[in-house]
Amino acid sequence: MAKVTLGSKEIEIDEDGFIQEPDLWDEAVAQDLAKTEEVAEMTPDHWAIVNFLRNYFLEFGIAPPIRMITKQTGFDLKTIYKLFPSGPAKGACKVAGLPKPTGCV
Amino acid sequence: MAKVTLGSKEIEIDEDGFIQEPDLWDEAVAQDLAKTEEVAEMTPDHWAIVNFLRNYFLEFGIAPPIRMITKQTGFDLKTIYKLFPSGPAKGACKVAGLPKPTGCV
Amino acid sequence: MADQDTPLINELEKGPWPSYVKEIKRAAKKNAAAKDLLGVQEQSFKDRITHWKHGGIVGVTGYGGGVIGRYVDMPEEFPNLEMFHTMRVNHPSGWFYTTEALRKVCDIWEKYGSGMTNFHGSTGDIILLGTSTQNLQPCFDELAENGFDLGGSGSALRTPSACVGPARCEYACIDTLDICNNLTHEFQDEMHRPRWPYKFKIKVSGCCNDGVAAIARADLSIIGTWKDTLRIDQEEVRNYVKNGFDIKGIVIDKCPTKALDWDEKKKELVLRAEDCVRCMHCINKMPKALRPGLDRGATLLIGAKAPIVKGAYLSWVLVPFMKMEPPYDEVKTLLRNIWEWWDENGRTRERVAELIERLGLKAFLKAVGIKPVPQMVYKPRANPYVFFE
Amino acid sequence: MADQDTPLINELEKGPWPSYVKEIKRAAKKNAAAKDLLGVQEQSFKDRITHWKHGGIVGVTGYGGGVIGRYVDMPEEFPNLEMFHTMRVNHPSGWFYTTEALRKVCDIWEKYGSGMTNFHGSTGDIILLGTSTQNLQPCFDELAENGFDLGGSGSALRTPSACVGPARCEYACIDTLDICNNLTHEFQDEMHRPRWPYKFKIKVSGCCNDGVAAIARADLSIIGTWKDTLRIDQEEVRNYVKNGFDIKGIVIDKCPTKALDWDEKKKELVLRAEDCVRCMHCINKMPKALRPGLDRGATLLIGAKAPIVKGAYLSWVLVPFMKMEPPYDEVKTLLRNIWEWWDENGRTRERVAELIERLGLKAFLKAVGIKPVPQMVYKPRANPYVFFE
Amino acid sequence: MGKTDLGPPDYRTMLPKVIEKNYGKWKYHEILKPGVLKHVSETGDEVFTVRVGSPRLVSIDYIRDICDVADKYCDGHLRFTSRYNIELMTPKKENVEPIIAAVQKLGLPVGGTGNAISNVVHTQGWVHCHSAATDSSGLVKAIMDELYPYFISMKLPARLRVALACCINMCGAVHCSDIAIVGVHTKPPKVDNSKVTALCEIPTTLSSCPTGAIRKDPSNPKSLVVNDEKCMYCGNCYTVCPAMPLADSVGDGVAIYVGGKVSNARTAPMFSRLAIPYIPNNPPRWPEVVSAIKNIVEVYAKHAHPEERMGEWIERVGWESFFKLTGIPFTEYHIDDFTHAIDTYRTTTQFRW
Amino acid sequence: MGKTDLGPPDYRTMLPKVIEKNYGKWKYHEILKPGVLKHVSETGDEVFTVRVGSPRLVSIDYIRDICDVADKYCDGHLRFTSRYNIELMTPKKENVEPIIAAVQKLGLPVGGTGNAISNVVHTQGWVHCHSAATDSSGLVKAIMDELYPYFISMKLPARLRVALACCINMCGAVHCSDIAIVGVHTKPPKVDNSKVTALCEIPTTLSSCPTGAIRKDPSNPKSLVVNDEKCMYCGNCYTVCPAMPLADSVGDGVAIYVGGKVSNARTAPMFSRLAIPYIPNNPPRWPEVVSAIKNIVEVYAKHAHPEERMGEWIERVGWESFFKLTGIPFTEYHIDDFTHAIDTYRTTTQFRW
Ligand code: SRM
Ligand code: SRM
Ligand code: SRM
Ligand code: SRM
Ligand code: SF4
Ligand code: SF4
Ligand code: SF4
Ligand code: SF4
Ligand code: SF4
Ligand code: SF4
Ligand code: SF4
Ligand code: SF4
Repeated sequence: MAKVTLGSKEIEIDEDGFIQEPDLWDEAVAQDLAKTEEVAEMTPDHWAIVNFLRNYFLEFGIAPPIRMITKQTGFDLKTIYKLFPSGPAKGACKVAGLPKPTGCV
Repeated sequence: MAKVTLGSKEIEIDEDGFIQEPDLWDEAVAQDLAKTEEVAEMTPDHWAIVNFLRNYFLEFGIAPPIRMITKQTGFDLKTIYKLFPSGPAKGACKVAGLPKPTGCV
Repeated sequence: MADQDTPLINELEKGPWPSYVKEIKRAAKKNAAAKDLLGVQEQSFKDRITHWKHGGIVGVTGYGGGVIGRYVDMPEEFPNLEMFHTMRVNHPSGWFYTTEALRKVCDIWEKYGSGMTNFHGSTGDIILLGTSTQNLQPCFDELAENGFDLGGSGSALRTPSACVGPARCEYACIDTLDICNNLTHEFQDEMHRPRWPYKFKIKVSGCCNDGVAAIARADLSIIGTWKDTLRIDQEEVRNYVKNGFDIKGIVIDKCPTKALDWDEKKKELVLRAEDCVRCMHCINKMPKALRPGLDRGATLLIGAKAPIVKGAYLSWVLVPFMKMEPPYDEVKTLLRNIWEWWDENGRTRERVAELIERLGLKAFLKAVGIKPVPQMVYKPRANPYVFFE
Repeated sequence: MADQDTPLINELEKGPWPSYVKEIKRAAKKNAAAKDLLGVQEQSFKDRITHWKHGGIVGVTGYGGGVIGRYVDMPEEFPNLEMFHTMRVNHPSGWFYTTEALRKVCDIWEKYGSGMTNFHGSTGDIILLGTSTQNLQPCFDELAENGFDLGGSGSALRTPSACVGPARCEYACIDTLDICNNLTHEFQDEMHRPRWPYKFKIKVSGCCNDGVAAIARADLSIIGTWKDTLRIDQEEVRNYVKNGFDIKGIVIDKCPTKALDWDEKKKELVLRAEDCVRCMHCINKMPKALRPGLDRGATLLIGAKAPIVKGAYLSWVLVPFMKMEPPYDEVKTLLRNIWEWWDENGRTRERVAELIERLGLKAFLKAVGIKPVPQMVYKPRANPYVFFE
Repeated sequence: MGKTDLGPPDYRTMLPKVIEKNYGKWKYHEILKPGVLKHVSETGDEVFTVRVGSPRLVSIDYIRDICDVADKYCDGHLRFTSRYNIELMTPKKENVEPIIAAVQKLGLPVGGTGNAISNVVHTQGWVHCHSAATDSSGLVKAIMDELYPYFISMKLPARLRVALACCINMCGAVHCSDIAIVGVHTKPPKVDNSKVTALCEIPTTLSSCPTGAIRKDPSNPKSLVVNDEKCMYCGNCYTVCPAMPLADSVGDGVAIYVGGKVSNARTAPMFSRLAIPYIPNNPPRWPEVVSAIKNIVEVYAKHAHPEERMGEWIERVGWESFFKLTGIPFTEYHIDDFTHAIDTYRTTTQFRW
Repeated sequence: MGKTDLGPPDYRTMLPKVIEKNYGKWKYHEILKPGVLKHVSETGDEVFTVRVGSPRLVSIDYIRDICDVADKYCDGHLRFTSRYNIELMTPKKENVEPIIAAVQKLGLPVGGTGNAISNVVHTQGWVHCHSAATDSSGLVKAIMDELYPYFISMKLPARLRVALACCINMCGAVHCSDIAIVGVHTKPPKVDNSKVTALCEIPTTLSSCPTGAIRKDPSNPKSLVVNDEKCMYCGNCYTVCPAMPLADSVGDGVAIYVGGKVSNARTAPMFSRLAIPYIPNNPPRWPEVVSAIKNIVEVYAKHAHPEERMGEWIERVGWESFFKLTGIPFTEYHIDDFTHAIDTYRTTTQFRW
């Protein structure tokens, strides 16, 4: 797998661009990841979603179900796709440094 | 339910003669209970069984299965009936101060 | 207990079906406990609730079962029911009696018990209904003097039972009475001294009409069958048809495998023997003309029980065919193997079928040394979840 | 990849059935990825193992699905397969095409993909097999320009499909194509933006012959049926019989409920209409003489799926009869109710049937507002474990 | 200590002579009339059997009465059937009518053979069991008074087996009967925590519950709580723990299941299935239960084909027709929600309207 | 960002004229010969359909070839069936033979109608899927080369549907096919713990296992262990966790299930059931699999009644006869031991020897 520079760090990513070294994730990394997902700028709304995803994952070890994201963040799915055009799984989870979702999200 | 004197204590028993105040059980109580179950004298073999029953109950909260008793005490069922003519459930468990068995033993 | 004290149950003296209330009243004339039984029955009818307390462990010396302990919950009102235990007395196979033997039981029960009985309990025992703890031993001793013994209760082998079989039934493919009697005598220890995770029942039917409902309520069912072809007396078949018997509607169309045809020209019943699954139906409907085959034995099935805890089970085929000849060693060995595995692996109050379901039929078959055959199942697995070795 | 490099798969160019290997070779002439595909296929045949890596999340802007990401595990050997994603393109209902539309798809795929396709995937999509991450968006955009859109993947509504129905089948009791098309358009958001615990499939068959195998693999099956009586043209029945058709063996005897008789005297087919369960069999065998009734609608069934995780499920009856007329509001409301309950209660990767099994059909029916009717079950419960309210 | 492990008396000592002689040699039988069988042996011998209905719960004097009849006409032998009926056997045809007269004098019915309703297999009820949610002998008497005509005749399409259990432990083949009456509780157990420690094994009690409704009280390790939502009143906890009674004078009643069978004739054995989920106890005659059963029997008698058992008839016409024809309402309670529920769901478009 | 949520093209724009005109008005059909249908409308119109076998995995040039034929004879319209066959439709009877000639020239067979083996519903296999335990297109080709005579004729007792899935995810109606071929693993997953943390959600992975075979490694919270005893190689863990591959060049192979159906004609839909638990992969032609299938088809063809599907035949003669007639050994693997296993056990004495 390839190493790329994200948030001024060398980080390994997989073919889909998900980081493989979760411990290296920080806001700067997120900001760089966001660019790969058509997010020009990380607004507070973006952060709200990313932080929710990340905290949920750290607590439960899994990505939250979509319903949970919309309920907890207050953004409906349409808005989430506006914020992350590649969607919550490919877009938001990647930015949040989560493992590549398989089932949910 | 009736109160009777067992091991010089007043202890409540049920109709079947099982003690209702397990905390009051001691060796003297056991010896008196044994008399009600056709056990003339509590020999070491009797005690081996009674102690096994009691310890098992204290540890697991249930009376041990018969197979466990024979395996652990080394007495086969025939011998147990010789020692406790009314059998492990009615006889030995009663002497050991256990709750009246419903399923097992 | 005077008549006017039991207005509700008195209602049940009326009507064409014989009245158990009358029976209690008859017993009540001689016995105080029976008299109180009238009262407690009336009380329950009034309160719409049982007045018996939970359980009781009482018994006779040397046995761990055979007696169901029982105490009333209103001992002040019904002092003669303070203790009201039942004794389960093992019936002779097929429930045949001499009047002499029966009268003996009655006399003993008059002496030691309430005078009320069930002929029989639904497992098949003579149920002597209601006696005191003190009376248990002398009653038992006197029964034993007269050739009767107790049946099973608790986590033990229960009283096996058998249909009337060869004694008075032309369908019997095995000697149900002898099998039942032989096994009962062989396993006295297993019956009288509970030792297993739970109860175990054996029932024996001479054919798959299953007159003791084994397949629905025995952990091991022994059911007579045959390996060759059912016998047809064509002359008698013709007689049936001649007499207006609707052979097509009643027999041909109802054969589960369409193994039969009526050849109108030859006036013959045609049987495709390989398709006959020995369901007995055609024989049942034409007993003068059709009979089971001659190469006889039993199908053994395992696992029936009532719904507690995982829902009821019907028995399923364990051994499609076993010859049944005294001393029945093959079935005895099988039983011992089953018990050994069940006792070793079963949880408290887990019937053998539940254990098999939990650990898998495969493991069970291996443990008791039986090869898998398709007769054991309706169909093979549909799921792809195979554990390969 | 020269011919001598693929001795194993070359074997599959032989034989009467058309060869996919020949097809890959055709594509390989124009496309490097297709060429490498030959190589990786040969490699797998040699190694007896797949050479594709697990999963991949790639897609097009605004969608959460429709593309299956795929990477080869030997990128050095097969550099053109480093990325080899498939695009699922939603087919027009009934899989009808103009050659113009098809050629357009081919041209686009020639430009952006490997030139290999599946016509169709087993859910019903056009599967465009093999392209790179970069090509996804332009390929999609050009498809959209030409009237094609992506189908479903992931935890979303999957591409609904329908049998040929009224377009070319006399049995169709509902307008399968219109229903499929209408629902697909209605639920674009649910298809393209995964949001549920797991996938959800809808399939529509015009009659219970079930030409899209809905009952076996759709979470919601919509299957045409009728409420009145099937129509019989006795004249045509007689023609069949006259021409030697074995009406008894092929039709009468095979009716599942024995609802039919052949009146040899009157030369008439007799139907006990109340016994007909509309299985289609007699109609299938005598299409010129028999036809479905005229009071038509659909039976809705719920729950089919493949074995992961709890074993496969067949659908079961949810609504015995629903009229099916545009705009199909009743079924749309029902779908929304189902999804709402499932989404609220389902665990990750729990199909709707599994959830219903876990929480009970009773709870489900209450949630979606459907009254229990006996048509939903083969039989009532046998166990006594009733939760009373 | 007296004799033990004697086993039951040897049946061979109990057999009438004609039976002993023709043991295993029977050739065929006929039903001469309701309650009277004739079995013919290969030896040419015949035995006539008079089948006599019995209330099962009887006094010893009743047994003596029967013995008198057997002494007079049956050489001092008799038997009971697996459904509690008495069978009086004689090789002498001329004894048949006197036997019938004698038992009828005792108030006992002759019948139960062939396509009849035989005796009701049943249980203890309020006469002896702590677990009973309804009475047994009383309810059976009420039912059999009504079904009596079907006992003494053979006018049903096929035999019809009725069984009754006073709680869902289902002592008897209740779960596989044409008509099964089952005592049911409908309220969760009321835990008497003062008795739990002395009377109950806590782990056994916890694991006894099929739905996992019982938990330890977190605040008191020696006591138990029941989650009423999860309880379906099976009483299994009460069986192992006397401190959890669930009998209730208002909540207890009766459920009716139908369509079971045991024989393998024609069709495989079948479970009885829920027809009526609940009818409150109404002693002494449970009129609602009795009339519900009568209705089911009559609808069956009217619609079934000859030689078709209740369950076979229902399977042929479909359960939807059963509910339609009997007028019994179909409710959410009829839909299974226990372990294998999913197998009862109808995975086909085949059904009747 | 271009257009989204356009939805599929409207089918109405795709229909041939004769179809448009007679939409919903079809009256009856006939099968003129294998692969050729004639549908007659109430308007009197007719449409002829030539059904053409297809390997499904095709190049765009193949599609273009077909389009050429459709342009020439079918006014530029065609369709595909739900089993991947191509249907070329024309109102002109005289076009039928030319169409047949044209597709045969392309090397494509005409058939798959009526009592035939139609195209095999199948999946990706080694051509595209990470999960495959066998190949799909390759194995299907090997099978159809052998079953070809049954595609181009209608000589079977009834239609026979073959389906293949390359793993037990069973993409396709494999679980309800007359003959189903399923790729199976027979070795537990090999956990790559170095990748677990980066690639997998641990809780999802743990709960993915139907048998509870996966535990956290007590010594290392970020890694997983599989209890090999409890694993039945379903691959569900691998689906959610790429670090648990279970493909194995020696252990992977094929199982054969039989007797499923989907239609509600005569009998309710049925699951396919295990006939042969395991045959190792043997590309390129899987001779053992092919001959096993051939054997099953031939035994079925010989013994089934007319219009009897595979599963209907087996249910009629009994599975014991199926194993006897096909000579396939019955093993412990055939006996179900999953959740509803008990419902497959034979609760009757009815069986054949
Ligand atoms: C006496 C008894 C055996 C015993 O050891 O006690 C017995 C005796 C006979 N049975 Fe039975 N059966 C007896 C209990 C049973 C049972 C068990 C039960 O009822 O609990 C069954 C299974 C019932 C069920 O399926 O639920 C049973 C199912 C049959 C059948 C099958 C009926 C069917 O078609 O399903 C037959 C055959 C027939 O009569 O057509 C049968 C036939 C017979 C025959 C005709 C056998 C014979 O040739 O002698 C006997 C006279 C039957 C009659 O009543 O017309 N016997 N028979 C039992 C009488 C019980 C009673 O008092 O009513
Ligand atoms: C007396 C009898 C009913 C009767 O009136 O005929 C009876 C009475 C009791 N049965 Fe039973 N069973 C009786 C035959 C049956 C049968 C029928 C049979 O054996 O053919 C069954 C169904 C078959 C089976 O074994 O599954 C039966 C299934 C039960 C069960 C449920 C067992 C299960 O696995 O589902 C229980 C509950 C238990 O074991 O804790 C039970 C428990 C009881 C207890 C001991 C009550 C209890 O929970 O401790 C009852 C004592 C009543 C009393 O006060 O006298 N009884 N019980 C039957 C025994 C008489 C005899 O020995 O002849
Ligand atoms: C074209 C197609 C619909 C479509 O939208 O694509 C179709 C078309 C017809 N089917 Fe079908 N069925 C089609 C898939 C199916 C399927 C689904 C499947 O195979 O996956 C089934 C369910 C199969 C199963 O049960 O496993 C199916 C079960 C039937 C049946 C019921 C057969 C039975 O007795 O079980 C009939 C009735 C008959 O032919 O007797 C039927 C009848 C027909 C008729 C005769 C309907 C008509 O009047 O036009 C059509 C010609 C049948 C023929 O091939 O002889 N069709 N039909 C499908 C062709 C698939 C193919 O290429 O082979
Ligand atoms: C492409 C296709 C097979 C084909 O070659 O035709 C396919 C391919 C995959 N299916 Fe499927 N499924 C395809 C139709 C089906 C069907 C049939 C259907 O939809 O009618 C089923 C059975 C019905 C069902 O949904 O249950 C099916 C049941 C599964 C399952 C098991 C789901 C279950 O609940 O049991 C999985 C596993 C999963 O979801 O994780 C799965 C997963 C997959 C994945 C995504 C593999 C995975 O684990 O991530 C496969 C991608 C293969 C690849 O590399 O391209 N696929 N899958 C089919 C979709 C094409 C299309 O859109 O037209
Ligand atoms: S089960 Fe068979 S052998 Fe036994 S009595 Fe009934 S019919 Fe006769
Ligand atoms: S015994 Fe049953 S299966 Fe055999 S021929 Fe007679 S009716 Fe048919
Ligand atoms: S499912 Fe019915 S309506 Fe649809 S194509 Fe098949 S036969 Fe015709
Ligand atoms: S459609 Fe089926 S059920 Fe109805 S009459 Fe025809 S064959 Fe019988
Ligand atoms: S059915 Fe229940 S209440 Fe009746 S005797 Fe058996 S255990 Fe007691
Ligand atoms: S009655 Fe049954 S369900 Fe209710 S708590 Fe007791 S064991 Fe559980
Ligand atoms: S069946 Fe399995 S291996 Fe084949 S395509 Fe579907 S998921 Fe992939
Ligand atoms: S392959 Fe299946 S059974 Fe084995 S560990 Fe994975 S999920 Fe569990």
